[in-house]
Amino acid sequence: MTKIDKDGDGAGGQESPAGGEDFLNPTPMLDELEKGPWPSFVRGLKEMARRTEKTMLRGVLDQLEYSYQTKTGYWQGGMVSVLGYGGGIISRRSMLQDRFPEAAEFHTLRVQPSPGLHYNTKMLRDLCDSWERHGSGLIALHGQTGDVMLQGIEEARVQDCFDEINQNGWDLGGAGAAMRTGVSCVGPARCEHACYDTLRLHQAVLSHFAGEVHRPQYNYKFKFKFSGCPNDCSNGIFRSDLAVIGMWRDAILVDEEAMAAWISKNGLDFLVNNVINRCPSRALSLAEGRLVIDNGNCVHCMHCINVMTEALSPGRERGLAILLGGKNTLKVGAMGCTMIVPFFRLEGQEDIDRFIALSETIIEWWNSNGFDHERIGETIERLGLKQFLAGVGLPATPAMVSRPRSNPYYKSEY
Amino acid sequence: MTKIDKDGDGAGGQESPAGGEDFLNPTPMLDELEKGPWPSFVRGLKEMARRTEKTMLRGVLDQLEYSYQTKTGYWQGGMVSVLGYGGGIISRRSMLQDRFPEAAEFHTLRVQPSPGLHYNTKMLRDLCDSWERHGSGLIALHGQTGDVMLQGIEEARVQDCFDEINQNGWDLGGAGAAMRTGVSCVGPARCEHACYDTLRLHQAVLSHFAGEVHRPQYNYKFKFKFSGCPNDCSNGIFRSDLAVIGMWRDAILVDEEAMAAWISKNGLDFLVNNVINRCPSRALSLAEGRLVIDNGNCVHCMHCINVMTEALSPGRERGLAILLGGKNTLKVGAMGCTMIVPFFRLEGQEDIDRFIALSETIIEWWNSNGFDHERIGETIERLGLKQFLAGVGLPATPAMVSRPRSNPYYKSEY
Amino acid sequence: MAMKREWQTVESGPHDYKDALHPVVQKNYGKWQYHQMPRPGVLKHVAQGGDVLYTVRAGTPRQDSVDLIRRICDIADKYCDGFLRFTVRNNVELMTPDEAKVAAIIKALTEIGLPVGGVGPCVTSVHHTQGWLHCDIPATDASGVVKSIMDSLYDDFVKWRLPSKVRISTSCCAINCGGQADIAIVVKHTRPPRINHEKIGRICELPKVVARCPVAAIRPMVVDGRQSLTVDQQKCMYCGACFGACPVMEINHPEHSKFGIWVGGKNSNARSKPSLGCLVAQNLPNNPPRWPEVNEVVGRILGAYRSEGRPWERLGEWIERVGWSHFFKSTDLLFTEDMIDNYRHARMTFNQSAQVRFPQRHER
Amino acid sequence: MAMKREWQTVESGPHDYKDALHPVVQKNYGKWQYHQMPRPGVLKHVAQGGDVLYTVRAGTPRQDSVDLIRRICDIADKYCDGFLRFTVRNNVELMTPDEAKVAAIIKALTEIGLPVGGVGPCVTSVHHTQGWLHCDIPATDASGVVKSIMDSLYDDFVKWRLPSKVRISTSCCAINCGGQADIAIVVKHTRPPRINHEKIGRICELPKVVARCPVAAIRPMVVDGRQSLTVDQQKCMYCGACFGACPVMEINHPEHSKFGIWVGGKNSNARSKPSLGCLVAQNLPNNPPRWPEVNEVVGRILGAYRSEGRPWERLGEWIERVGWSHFFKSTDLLFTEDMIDNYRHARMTFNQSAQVRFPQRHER
Ligand code: SRM
Ligand code: SRM
Ligand code: SRM
Ligand code: SRM
Ligand code: SF4
Ligand code: SF4
Ligand code: SF4
Ligand code: SF4
Ligand code: SF4
Ligand code: SF4
Ligand code: SF4
Ligand code: SF4
Repeated sequence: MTKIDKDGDGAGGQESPAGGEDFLNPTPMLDELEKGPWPSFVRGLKEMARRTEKTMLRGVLDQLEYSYQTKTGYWQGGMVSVLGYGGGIISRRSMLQDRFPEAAEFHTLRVQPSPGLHYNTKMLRDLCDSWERHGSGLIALHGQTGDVMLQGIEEARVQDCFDEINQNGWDLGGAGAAMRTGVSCVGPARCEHACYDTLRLHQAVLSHFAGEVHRPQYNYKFKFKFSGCPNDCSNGIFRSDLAVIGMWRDAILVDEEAMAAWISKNGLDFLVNNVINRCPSRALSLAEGRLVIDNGNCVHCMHCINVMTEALSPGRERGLAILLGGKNTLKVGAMGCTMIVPFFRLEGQEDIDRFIALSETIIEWWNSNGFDHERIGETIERLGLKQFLAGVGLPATPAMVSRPRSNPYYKSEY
Repeated sequence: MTKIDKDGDGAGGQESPAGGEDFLNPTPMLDELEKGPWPSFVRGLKEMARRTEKTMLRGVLDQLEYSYQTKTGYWQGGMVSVLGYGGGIISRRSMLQDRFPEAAEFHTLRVQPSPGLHYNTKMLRDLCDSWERHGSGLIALHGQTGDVMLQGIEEARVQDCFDEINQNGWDLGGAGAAMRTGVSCVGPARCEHACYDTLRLHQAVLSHFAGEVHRPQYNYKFKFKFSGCPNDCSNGIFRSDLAVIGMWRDAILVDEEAMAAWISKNGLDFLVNNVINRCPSRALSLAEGRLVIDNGNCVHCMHCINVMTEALSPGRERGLAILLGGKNTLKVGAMGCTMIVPFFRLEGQEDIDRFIALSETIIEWWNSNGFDHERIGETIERLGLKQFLAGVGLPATPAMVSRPRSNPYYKSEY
Repeated sequence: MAMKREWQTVESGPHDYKDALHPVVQKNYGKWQYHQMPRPGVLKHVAQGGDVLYTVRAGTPRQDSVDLIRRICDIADKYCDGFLRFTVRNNVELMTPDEAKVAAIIKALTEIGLPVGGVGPCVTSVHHTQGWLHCDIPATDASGVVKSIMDSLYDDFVKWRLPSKVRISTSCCAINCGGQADIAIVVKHTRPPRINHEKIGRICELPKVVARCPVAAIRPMVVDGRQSLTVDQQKCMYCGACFGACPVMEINHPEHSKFGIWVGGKNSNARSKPSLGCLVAQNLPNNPPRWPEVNEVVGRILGAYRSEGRPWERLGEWIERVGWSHFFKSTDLLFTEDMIDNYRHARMTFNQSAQVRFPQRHER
Repeated sequence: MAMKREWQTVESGPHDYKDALHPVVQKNYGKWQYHQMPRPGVLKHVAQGGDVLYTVRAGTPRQDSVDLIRRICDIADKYCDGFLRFTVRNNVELMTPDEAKVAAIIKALTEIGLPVGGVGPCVTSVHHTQGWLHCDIPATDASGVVKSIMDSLYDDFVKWRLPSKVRISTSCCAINCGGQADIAIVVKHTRPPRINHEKIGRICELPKVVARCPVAAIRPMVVDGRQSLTVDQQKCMYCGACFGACPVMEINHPEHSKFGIWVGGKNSNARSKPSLGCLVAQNLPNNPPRWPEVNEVVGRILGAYRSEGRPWERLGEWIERVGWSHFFKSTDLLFTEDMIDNYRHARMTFNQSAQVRFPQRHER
């Protein structure tokens, strides 16, 4: 096995079984990350490596230490898959196989989480057992797209591992030019602001698109994120192609009693300075020491409801807003989702079906009009929101823009 | 002479000397514009035509009537100039010379106004006399760039006309790819807000650039506008390439007495709702019924000073801000001038010289880096503000942007 | 002619202003303290030393006859010691330190047909352009449109009936020499330029014309042996830039021109930053001599602003406060997909947020 | 292998959540009324019917060992009826209707080394990415940066010492999988990709690679007879997009990578619209294993926000209120010309107004 950096301070050694020779090689730089109050991933890795004596973990630690020393990454991508699927696994092979043979393979299974990231211990224990059996034992909870990332397995073990967890109700998530894993906020399970059932919709939509998740066939990636209200706790607007944001369209519900209590507790100044004066559309005002809401001018930012959660809640007429085209930096620079459908009622199954049908129309438009490696937000920017709306049959409304155009450069009929 | 549209209701005829045959042809559509309370340019034209019996005016009225009937313009451009100059005259010849021989030529002299558009009656009377002698007698006060437009003269008369008005202190303004005529607000002559002498600077700058005004040699047009304060009464930000906006940088001056009087007169509610709550940077607040200003956070928008002109004035440390790159719609869509120099002291002649020197550096950079028919704002947008600043040797400051960049796409050294 | 000419041109630049200033202005130059608005059309400026100057402002046709200018001069000689000025919006201003003369000046101006007003929270004269009277690419006549509009808005000029200043501009092609304004009335050519292939080669520098197009719609083409150009009908959005480089790119057309109305343009830095006008009405007919359809829409917009705007709140600021959806509702204008920007920075105008308004029951 | 396999894949999608919900959650699903924050790290949700649910939140390394997950499960079994959840920011949440158990849960979590906090006006766990541990284009190691930062910000996680929520993200290349945040710590490759002309023709679809570049910096080229590509060193701004299409566009480099810090990113719609982070510090060294320079700058930014921010005011909102010039002054950071946008919509970030702040004497 490869030994490196003999002159390391061997901090890692300290945890070695007293007397006995340490299973791990010295990783002086990594060991620096065992210090300090925040939980250390290095300590976790080393502890597990020593217990399980998995050589893959040792090899990965060695290569990572080397990356720290040389400031370079040494993984290269490839293709690894399970029967019938084309994605869901990020293949990693070491570029330094001769130097770190134990790190030769380190593939990752992206596993779809349960909506809202809710678990019972049995689900997780079974998953841990399967993963310790077939893989490295290293799990990311969760990846930024929401996947449970089972990190570190050899290609030979992949199918068996998948079959085992699949029998426990787990399925792979997305990778490549495919529908991606979704994220939903905790929603109605534990949040008073939820305007629709984020968990149910997440489950329904991602199950419907399971085939597109497993077999890449899009121009590029497509992500759903489900937030129960405009606080957007799932970061849908900047981090998904289609953000589903809870919305209401009648008046904010006011509990007068709770309101009075809140005001006497927090004081009038706090009400004026931190609630009324922070309303983005100045829809709040003060009248005889009470808060008055001009609901027609409320832009549903959530602020007053957030601050006075005991006294205020979203109205009774609840549903969701659909925003489209968010993504991060690559190529064109980050862009946020654009408001496309301000209010969509979501109560029964038929509403869910309507939602899915609309999503499909949108994705079909993108697939037939977009370029390779072009996110839908880029396609809309290139072809124009007008062309998109015509393509999917949605009406243009002022809600879609912060202001109408300020240049005359469009084609009128003649 | 050409007679048209016999079936016109001959409204024009009404003013004809009783009995006698009217000097003018019927212009039924134009005559509609003699009705109504607002002063009518048609009435003015017809009256003058009848008095002077200038056939050019009759021809122009005939062609204009025809334009109203056919919804088309019939002037074409060309080149007309005076000795030693290459611009300042907009040449117009009729496309319908056979039909409207009297309208064959209708050239316009763009004459630079006196700064602040101040006149004495002798200046104007002399100008009117010269213009009636050599031209049509039609004068626009003023063109959008600020010129006195002497509209309607034959090429043969142009030089004599110019020589005559030039002897009275008038000079031509700009046209084409040249320095253009400047506009300055009334400024210190009659406005309490003026932070620098707009008239003096206008006169100094445009006199300095007289050669560039008369002999087009730039990539495209370049316009100065001079406003004494951020109210920008000369529309510099959207309508000039270099907007000179009066600015102060110490505290707003407060006349406590006048303030008290103002408040008791207008009431506290008005103060709160229309002054304090309208401050864009929330630099205003209320303390024991008095207005308090956080000058460090004031963005110099002028609003509170505008509303409470008796009580508030710009500070003592006055000067100007230089903004660059404004223009209207053509090609790229309208853009506003960008803040380039937030504060520039302007007291003595040497400050004026410094200002002119900086202007020349800026224009030189544009002429050597810009494309044909590219305004300086377009050049800066194409090459980057960074390149511009380096080119003219100005420091980058946060005042130039509404926010720093949000994408990583720039070249760092390596 | 150059022969028998003995005058040597003096490149003097702007006419000197020193002797154009009224004595009271000279004395208090830079020493003004504050101003008041005693009545519509009248300003009262008070200097630090206590001197006072009254200004009476009146509208003009802008396209003035020497006769009109001389009449104005008569008034200035009679009441203003021979001094006067014009504003950047084509209004004339007559100034006197003597309060007693104000009424006389107003009377005299009214007698020569000039309306007194335009000061303070009201409509003032319209920034306008040349049109059929003089320009070479106009799709309409600016002066006529202005006359028609101001006849309707006469009361809004001479009285205070609005929340704040309202600036109107009108332009006779999309180039918009009239500039940004609270309400900008701009006509637009609505079909691509047509090319006379026989003339173009002789008259224009073809590469320059090609380079002029912002959307690269112009390509070189040979037509029966002659070098010429062709315009991609799909790309061209009728900006007219090529016509400026070459008059053979015939953009003028008797049928294909329409009016658009743009609101919320603002040049001042007061409160909100300067802002561009936004398209709220389009495809209005180009209908001389009175353009009733355009006139009617302008009236509706002013009406809504009149009833909902707050003191000092400019038209665009009012819309920002109540929201664009509400604006279209209360003006009964139609928001169309063409009002969604699709040009260079379109993305920056999209509503990239969940912030949205909904009319409430009683409003629906 | 597929032969002796009898299990038939079920394309079930997300794991069913029904039996993952605590009974109290099931009962009050969609019926929650309000919440309170009894103490740092703890949430108290009250249902319409009066039921109460306490949530204890704790930070994790995210890169978890099965050992750690099992320990967490032990606690969930002991105190939470066998239920738990994770947050979108890699924190674990243990819930119980029984107030008495809250202290025990906190104790148990602390014992296994997990800090309780991240709720309310404080720093919460960092959105981070893969880095050297797993990705193929990382310029640094995300987990290591996060560990170093959070060691310094530990008190800001477990205590309430800030005006409002502070979200931090860190990413190991400019692609920024970590997303927008109040403070985004993003490393960037700082030189163009280098090409192995022998390999590229064999491994990559050259036209696809050319098409991938946003600034058209890649051109086809023949190198000793082989089809290859060349990168225009002037145009390329090291975005790494081409590497995604072709691993031979070697963007990784031991020397040429630097950290930048972006502030004011915001995803929520509360008060201000969602906003992108803006660059306020650049060219910070990529200095493992502890990245002290990056750490120090983050501390300075938080410090200034801590002392000047107002309740509920997010970091970017604070800066909008006081102005960017003031931000650079109070954080002692240097504004450089590279912080002026020069990309697609740069113009829209220019200050197209005369609105500007000046430090006053006492502040200068
Ligand atoms: C694993 C993960 C980071 C993490 O540690 O959590 C990740 C890792 C990678 N991302 Fe990402 N992205 C991850 C979430 C994101 C997010 C955040 C999100 O989804 O909310 C974004 C920003 C939002 C967005 O979609 O734009 C994101 C934007 C990108 C991009 C840029 C996409 C764009 O259009 O701007 C790329 C580049 C590409 O797709 O070519 C990318 C590409 C990659 C690749 C596949 C790079 C590559 O081609 O090898 C990385 C694989 C790393 C690895 O070895 O696993 N990743 N990536 C996240 C997925 C885990 C999961 O499935 O849960
Ligand atoms: C005379 C003139 C300057 C000149 O050199 O000609 C002028 C004169 C004054 N302006 Fe102005 N402004 C003049 C054109 C402008 C323009 C440009 C334009 O109209 O084309 C603007 C920018 C308009 C815009 O934003 O689009 C302008 C924006 C202001 C403002 C800011 C208004 C706002 O709240 O946005 C003020 C402040 C105020 O009203 O007190 C102002 C204030 C003033 C004051 C009160 C300054 C003073 O104390 O004397 C003057 C009388 C105000 C009035 O007319 O109600 N002036 N003012 C111009 C008269 C135009 C006219 O005939 O109506
Ligand atoms: C006369 C005038 C309108 C008026 O009736 O007042 C005018 C008239 C013309 N403008 Fe203008 N512009 C006039 C002020 C403006 C303004 C307003 C200003 O200067 O404050 C603008 C917007 C600000 C700006 O500079 O962008 C303006 C933006 C243009 C443009 C577009 C420039 C651009 O980069 O967007 C053009 C097109 C061009 O230059 O090729 C243009 C071109 C023209 C031409 C020369 C069209 C042509 O090529 O024949 C027009 C000549 C009409 C004629 O027959 O006299 N005119 N033009 C104004 C000049 C009178 C004067 O000298 O005082
Ligand atoms: C648990 C979680 C949702 C989930 O499904 O996992 C969650 C839960 C709550 N969020 Fe959130 N938010 C969660 C991520 C987010 C995110 C996304 C993120 O952090 O990546 C955002 C957007 C952040 C941003 O703008 O960049 C987010 C923006 C908010 C806001 C708006 C804050 C603001 O003023 O801008 C509120 C309102 C509030 O604080 O009361 C909020 C409020 C809440 C409330 C109070 C809702 C409720 O009544 O239960 C929950 C506890 C707040 C707290 O943690 O202080 N939540 N919340 C996430 C916890 C993350 C963590 O572990 O720290
Ligand atoms: S997004 Fe809204 S509903 Fe969902 S958890 Fe956040 S606050 Fe609650
Ligand atoms: S939710 Fe936001 S916009 Fe609506 S009233 Fe409350 S603070 Fe104002
Ligand atoms: S710009 Fe300022 S100084 Fe000039 S006239 Fe207008 S308000 Fe007065
Ligand atoms: S001038 Fe404008 S920014 Fe300054 S304090 Fe007055 S209102 Fe506020
Ligand atoms: S707006 Fe167009 S048509 Fe009118 S004057 Fe200007 S350039 Fe000529
Ligand atoms: S009108 Fe404008 S868009 Fe059309 S061809 Fe000419 S320059 Fe190009
Ligand atoms: S940020 Fe870049 S390096 Fe890090 S995981 Fe994402 S793609 Fe890989
Ligand atoms: S790194 Fe980006 S900019 Fe440079 S060549 Fe590759 S794709 Fe083009």
